Amino acid sequence: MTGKITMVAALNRAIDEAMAEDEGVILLGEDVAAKQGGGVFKVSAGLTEKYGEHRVRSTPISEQAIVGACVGAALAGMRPIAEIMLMNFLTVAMDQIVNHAAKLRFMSGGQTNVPLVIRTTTGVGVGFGGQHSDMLEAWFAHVPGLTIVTPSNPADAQGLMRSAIACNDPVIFIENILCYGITGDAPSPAHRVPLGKAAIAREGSDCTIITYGRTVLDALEVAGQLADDDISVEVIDLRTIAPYDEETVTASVRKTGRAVVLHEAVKSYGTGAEIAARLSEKLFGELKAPVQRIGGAFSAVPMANVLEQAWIPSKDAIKDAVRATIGWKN
Amino acid sequence: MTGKITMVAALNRAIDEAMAEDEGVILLGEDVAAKQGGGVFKVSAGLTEKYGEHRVRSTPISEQAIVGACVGAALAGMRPIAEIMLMNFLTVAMDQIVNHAAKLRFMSGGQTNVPLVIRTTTGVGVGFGGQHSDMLEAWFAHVPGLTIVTPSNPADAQGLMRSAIACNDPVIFIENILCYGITGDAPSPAHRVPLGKAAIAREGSDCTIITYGRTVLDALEVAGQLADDDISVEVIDLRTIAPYDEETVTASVRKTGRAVVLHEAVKSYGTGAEIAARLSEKLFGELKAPVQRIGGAFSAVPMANVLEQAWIPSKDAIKDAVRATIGWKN
Amino acid sequence: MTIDREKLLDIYTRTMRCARSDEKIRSMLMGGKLAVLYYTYRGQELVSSAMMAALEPSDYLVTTYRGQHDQIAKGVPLDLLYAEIAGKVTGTCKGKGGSMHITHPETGVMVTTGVVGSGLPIANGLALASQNRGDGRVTVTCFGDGATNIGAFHEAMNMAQLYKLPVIFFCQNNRYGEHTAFADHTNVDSVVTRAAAYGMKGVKVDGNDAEAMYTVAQEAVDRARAGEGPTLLEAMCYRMMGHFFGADFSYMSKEHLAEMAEEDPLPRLRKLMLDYQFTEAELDAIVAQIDSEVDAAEQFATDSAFPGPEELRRDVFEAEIAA
Amino acid sequence: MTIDREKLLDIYTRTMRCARSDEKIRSMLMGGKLAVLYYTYRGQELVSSAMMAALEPSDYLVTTYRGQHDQIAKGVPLDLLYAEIAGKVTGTCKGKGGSMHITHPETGVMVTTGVVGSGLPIANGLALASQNRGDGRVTVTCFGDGATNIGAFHEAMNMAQLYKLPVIFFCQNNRYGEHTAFADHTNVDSVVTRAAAYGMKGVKVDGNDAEAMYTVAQEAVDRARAGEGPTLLEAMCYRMMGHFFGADFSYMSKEHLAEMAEEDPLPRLRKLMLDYQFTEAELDAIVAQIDSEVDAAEQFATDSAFPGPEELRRDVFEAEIAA
Ligand SMILES: Cc1ncc(C[n+]2csc(CCOP(=O)(O)OP(=O)(O)O)c2C)c(N)n1
Ligand SMILES: Cc1ncc(C[n+]2csc(CCOP(=O)(O)OP(=O)(O)O)c2C)c(N)n1
Ligand SMILES: [Mg+2]
Ligand SMILES: [Mg+2]
Repeated sequence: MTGKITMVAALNRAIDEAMAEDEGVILLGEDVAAKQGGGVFKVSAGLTEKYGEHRVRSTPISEQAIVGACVGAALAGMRPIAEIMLMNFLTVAMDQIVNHAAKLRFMSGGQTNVPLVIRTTTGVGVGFGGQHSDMLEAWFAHVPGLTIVTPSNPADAQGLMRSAIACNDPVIFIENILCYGITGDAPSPAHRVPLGKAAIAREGSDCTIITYGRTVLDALEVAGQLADDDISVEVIDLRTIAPYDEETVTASVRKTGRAVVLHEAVKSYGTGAEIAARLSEKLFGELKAPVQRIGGAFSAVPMANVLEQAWIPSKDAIKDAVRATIGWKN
Repeated sequence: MTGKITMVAALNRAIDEAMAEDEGVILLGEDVAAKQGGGVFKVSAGLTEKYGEHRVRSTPISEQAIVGACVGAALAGMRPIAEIMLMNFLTVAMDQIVNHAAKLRFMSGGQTNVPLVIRTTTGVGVGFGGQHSDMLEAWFAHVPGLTIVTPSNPADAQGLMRSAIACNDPVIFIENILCYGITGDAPSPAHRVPLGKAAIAREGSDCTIITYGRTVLDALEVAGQLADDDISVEVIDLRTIAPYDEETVTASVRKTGRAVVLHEAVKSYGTGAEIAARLSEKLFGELKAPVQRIGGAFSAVPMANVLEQAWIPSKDAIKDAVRATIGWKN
Repeated sequence: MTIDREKLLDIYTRTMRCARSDEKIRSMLMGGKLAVLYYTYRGQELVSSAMMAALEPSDYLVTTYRGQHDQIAKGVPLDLLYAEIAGKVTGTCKGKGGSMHITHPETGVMVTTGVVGSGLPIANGLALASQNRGDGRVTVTCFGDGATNIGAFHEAMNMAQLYKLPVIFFCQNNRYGEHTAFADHTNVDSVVTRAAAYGMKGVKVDGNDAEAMYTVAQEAVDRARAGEGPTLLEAMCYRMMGHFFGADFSYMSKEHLAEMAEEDPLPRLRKLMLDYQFTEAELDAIVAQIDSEVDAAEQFATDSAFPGPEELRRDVFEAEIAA
Repeated sequence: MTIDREKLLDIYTRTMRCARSDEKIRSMLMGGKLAVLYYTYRGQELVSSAMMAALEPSDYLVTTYRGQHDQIAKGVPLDLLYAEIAGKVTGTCKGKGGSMHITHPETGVMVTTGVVGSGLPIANGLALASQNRGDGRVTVTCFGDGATNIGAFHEAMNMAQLYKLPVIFFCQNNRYGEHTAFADHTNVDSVVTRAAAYGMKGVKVDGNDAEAMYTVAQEAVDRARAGEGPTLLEAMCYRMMGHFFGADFSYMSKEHLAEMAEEDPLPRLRKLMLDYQFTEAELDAIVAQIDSEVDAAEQFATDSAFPGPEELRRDVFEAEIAA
């Protein structure tokens, strides 16, 4: 398989191939089956035709029942994939995710486990407003037992999805709506991206930008622009948001001596706080400048486009943060 | 009003006095009314008798309906108090809290607001196990529009509760089960503790411990013990967990040059990460040692008492962290 | 002639305001004058107008992303509404809410939620406030057929009946929840069968029959106001377009589309008006009047300014956040 | 004699194992040999035993904090159970779960949840796995009357019926949810009325009538196994003590307490056994046998070691977390 592929197609292919290999892989979600059009974002297009309505189940609007059913099927040894249309709707299913999926292996003393993938979409800049745009990964990162991943390109989407489905513990798989259309090289079916491994999206020596998902693209663009001013930026794409690849991150910042942590989620109490806190502790005395954090504004996501754009971390803000670390004087 | 009072009595008094002053103050929750015994922890004992069943309403086991009804009543200008028996049960009401209570003022452009207090209890060390002991304050701190408070003594409990009820925005009021029995001086009915103001629970010059809730007591005990070794520890009781009193915290750490952030919640991605990240950035070059963080173990809370005790941040760990900041050499 | 002639005229006027407004917004979207997410309510104009015609201005309304008709029928000024949809600072919510989150307390529109089912528990709270205060207000909460399968519906219904709250659960059963037909999301043949599970009064009605729709709406309002408790009202109607403006609806069968065309409430209502001896001229005059209002609202929205970035620091808390 | 004599003996044996076990645990708590949170099921021994007697060992069970009788009746070995309750490393869950979270896949006990209502959606998933695999298993999920007002109940019931899942929603209606009497948490007079809201079969039974209870349980199991779909089974019983061991229950009326004493399932079952021509001697022998098992289990739990701190790093993920 060569040529180009979109992220939607890559996700569809990963799920398709996993379903072909293992009867235990099933899909539950609102409108995911053929009769309902194969998912609002078409990620499950064509799968009902191949695997039948028992393995690709459209559900009522009942997120607790969707996630709960997937937890139960996982306990029985299947590998269910739950599609929760938008991340904000996870708020009605938190009990199943946090009190059950994440904890049952531990609370059962390892007798049971929950090989479940919860796919969900979100993203700021789509014009969906306050109740349809939140990035809540920090909540899940705080819950022992959960693994949170998000791809920034089609190849990673395919490789991470295969690894997530193969994982014997629950994985929250976040898909940014604005990345669905991105095209990239189509990997082979054998392609896998291991959970917990970050990628160095661009090498550099002066400052490290640590980010994930859509903002990886912003970071790469900024890095390219700063290169013209002879500022060499290294960009790390975490891919697995939590538990994150601390080894790769720490090594990079030890090398550059400077770090900017970037995410779309609200800055305060976001995942960037944990990363910045660990870097500041581990590299105390080695850092050439304080770790800079960039994230969404401290408000709900507004609907008006001009406000929404003002809410999102801007490329200028990223650029300024990198320059701030480099120009730092105590 | 002088003499001693327990935290339960202080909370009951605060709610009682607020209800006496304002008809709009109402209470909804499971078993809160007289017929059901005035609440499992008796915080609402005696209130039905005084204010009637329309103002003290026992509810079905329906947390979404409880919080939702309080959101609606608040929109209509009342000052409802929702009692959610244990913090883990907030997981079934997250949509109402996060997508609605926290955001409606913003999404309505300030036309409406939600003067709501959500009281909930939790705490590790009670023997309640994996689904009844979580400290989830970091989730709420990440949500713009919410204020999170927790008292460490009866006087603060009374003063914070009055301020929370008077607040025109939603407040999450966390009560630690192990603190309910604590006795302290009974403040006057006029006593108020402003939201957003931390307390210096003990003054010191060598290291600052920043904490809240039950662990304030541990920190004070450790500070007392370290004083014998001529280590002078300042203890800050945040009282308002978020948005926290950054001014007081930063000033204290600027003075001592050393900081330990302590909470019962899981350490990773806890509120301590945000505090440590801000201190490390703001006081870069001024800190004499890296900020130390102490929190719960990275697992669900186990039921076996020996394991639960091993899960909780120990006083020795606190002591070691303080000593580590003082003995720090690069 | 089963309902008062003046009331029917009122319903007609509300209905046409909804209808002409929807056409206007869709034409703006089509013409590129607007680029926002919009959930057209084409086919549901009448059910909502008849319901709102049974309410007082001070009564409360809680609706959904697909609630523009509910808001218009309840009385939200078109200019403020359009400005909000366009994300202008002159909008009801300063552009922060948008079409999915209209709020306008002056006309009783307290919440418009984008989360399926979440309006029902909130409606209980508004009704509870009225019950405690004895202010005589009634709260109506609108939702769709798909929403009846989510937990919040169940919890809210049970609590409302337990407390005998003055609330009306107004289900606009348009036969689809996004791409899923009613028969594919539940095993019962109507929503109203669920009322019995709470000991609640349930009423099902052909929502496109203006007389029947208004009659059951008024009964439910009267019961609530008299302290006799909540009603689950299921108004049968059709979602005559895709889930949101521009969305494909190829998943709808030819039979369904044909049946739907038959059931268009607008021609049916117009015919009823004539039966009630209103003249074509009278009806046209009303529509002409509405159209000028609609045009003025478009102008207002177009001319208005966008909110500035400082709005990100306002309305998060009561006190503005420092820059 | 409406049920098979051997089956009744089976039910009696399960019931007495539940009963004697509960007495033992309570005596250990009373005597200070145990200091843990324990939700006694006194009064509910029979409903559960009759249900489990209708199941195969391989069938799945999902229950609640108050599910020790369900687990015992399903076959969980007493020694492993007691060790778990006592927080010992030899317990079913290495002491990590405790009484509220017993899991024992060998006997089909897949989840014991402490969150009201949360077991129902999970049970659907186990049943869905069986449906897809055609393994013929039936899943039973136990819950209380209070749980029928929470959203998860509603969503799970609707989905189970929509998919015709082989699951039984087994409501042990003990008339109270914590301190709240049934009539104070809903406006319907029985849980079973809710089945119709999903088009589901609903059956209500006097759970303390062993013959009736077993008969309806077996019917529900047969239906599920035959692919005819789920059943909501409401077994009327009493919670004969406080919400948890040691909890005050002064909120229960004298009338209720008297009625409850009348309805104790144990003497009633013993009498039925005699009607079925079992001798006092036979019955006593069974109890004696159970008591020795119970004593051995106590000994095992007492002699077992506590888990070490390394267990905090195990079972969080598949791979142990490094120290
Ligand atoms: C909790 C939740 N889940 C899913 C969605 C996505 N969603 C938006 S509208 C909709 C369909 C709702 O159908 P219905 O209740 O019939 O209302 P209608 O759109 O037909 O007016 C869905 C699934 C949502 N907004 N909230
Ligand atoms: C979601 C949730 N809310 C509240 C509680 C606290 N709680 C534990 S048991 C219980 C009563 C449950 O009553 P019922 O369903 O009748 O079961 P029973 O205890 O009678 O067996 C409550 C409210 C909980 N565990 N979960
Ligand atoms: Mg619909
Ligand atoms: Mg009960």
